[in-house]
Amino acid sequence: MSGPRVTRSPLDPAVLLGEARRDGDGGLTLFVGVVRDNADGRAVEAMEYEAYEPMAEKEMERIEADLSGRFPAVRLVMRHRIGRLTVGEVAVVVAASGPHREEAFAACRAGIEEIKARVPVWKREWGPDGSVWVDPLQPRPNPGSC
Amino acid sequence: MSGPRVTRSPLDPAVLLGEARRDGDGGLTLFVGVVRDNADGRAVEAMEYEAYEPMAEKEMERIEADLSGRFPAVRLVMRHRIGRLTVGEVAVVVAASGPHREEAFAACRAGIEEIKARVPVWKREWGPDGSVWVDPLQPRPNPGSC
Amino acid sequence: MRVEILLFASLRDELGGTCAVEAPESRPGETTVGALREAFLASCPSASRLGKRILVAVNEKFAREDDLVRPGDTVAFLPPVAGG
Amino acid sequence: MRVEILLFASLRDELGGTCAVEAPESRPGETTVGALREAFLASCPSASRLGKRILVAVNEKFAREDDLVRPGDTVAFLPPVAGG
Repeated sequence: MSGPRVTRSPLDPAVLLGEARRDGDGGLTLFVGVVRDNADGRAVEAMEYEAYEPMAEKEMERIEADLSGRFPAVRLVMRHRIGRLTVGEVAVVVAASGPHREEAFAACRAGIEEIKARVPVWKREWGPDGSVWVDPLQPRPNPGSC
Repeated sequence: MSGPRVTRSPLDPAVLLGEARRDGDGGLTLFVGVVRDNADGRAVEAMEYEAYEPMAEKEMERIEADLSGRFPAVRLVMRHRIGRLTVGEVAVVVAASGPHREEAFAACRAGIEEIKARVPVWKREWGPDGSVWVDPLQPRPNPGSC
Repeated sequence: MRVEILLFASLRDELGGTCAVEAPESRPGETTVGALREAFLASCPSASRLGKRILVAVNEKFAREDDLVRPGDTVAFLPPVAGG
Repeated sequence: MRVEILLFASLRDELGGTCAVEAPESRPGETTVGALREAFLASCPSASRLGKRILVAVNEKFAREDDLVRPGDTVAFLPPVAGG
């Protein structure tokens, strides 16, 4: 697998999906989390992602190991970008490739859920009125990213 | 939306995902069905897809209309390729883009299920021993595509 | 009533791209999908392995057994679909 | 026992990138994650809004309240994660 899982470089979902695929695979699924232009009705101009980098890298690896136990037929490729991202830029990619679509969908969904639950990454939302750290447990019916 | 939904031209999943995305979207999901190198333990060299083209095009449109009723926040872009495809080539793409990942995943999954259930497309599996039409209801624990 | 039917995939391989079927009329100039299917299966025994699994489209939409078919309608007999 | 703690995101904005905490030892040269958290919250009242929601990592793995911390361990206090 090429490169670090947590990176400041732009992510290319198509390339990552290609890395996940093997010739025995028929079902490929992809989740792409991108920066939205609004949150809770507030305009969003950019999101600034910060990570505890060495731990985030290891936690991504641990998630992959856990999920390859749960979905042994699936190959997962996961990346999280950090730094300042503007609207439409890709923050996170989970590519899952397997012989059949059921397990590819399940692994892809589990991948993004685990990333959001476990990987030490935080985001600061930038809008016309300045910036605020996103708290995932605060009642925000409409957060600014996926 | 650019071009017909049922086409002999190669499909580019990344382009279709880009067509689905709007600036208010944070969760993008993609399903890509590709030709596998085996089916039921038989080697597969190519799959030949045939469609009842005008009806398949309309059925894809009807699925999109149905699903935009079920998932009003999601934009779906769906394509099915026909003709002779070799291992690793993309046969079908469902791109779903929405504000949040839950509905994007659900719409993407529903999209491929509806395509497989309703769109008049058939595939003939080519291997070293000749070709056979794939019958989706025959007991085939390991069919040659998604 | 004589109806020209479009065939696809394995049915087309076996029987050609079209096939003319003579079906009894329920009323003058009118038959049903079910009557067409029966007449088709009777005249093309090799299609009987699919039987009720053959999907029927009238004017490029899936049709039910009691849907009517009139002259000028486009009728197609489809093996179980297998896209994706 | 004095432990240097790494801070991230909102905690780092408020308190800087690191913060030294003096925690009682359970045995000589040994304290617990829970004791560190209590000492941290007592010495940095502005962090109390997060309280038990602060995640603690020891040597780059999430730790539980009764996990031990020894000299040389890398300890980090993390606000609730918000990736994706």
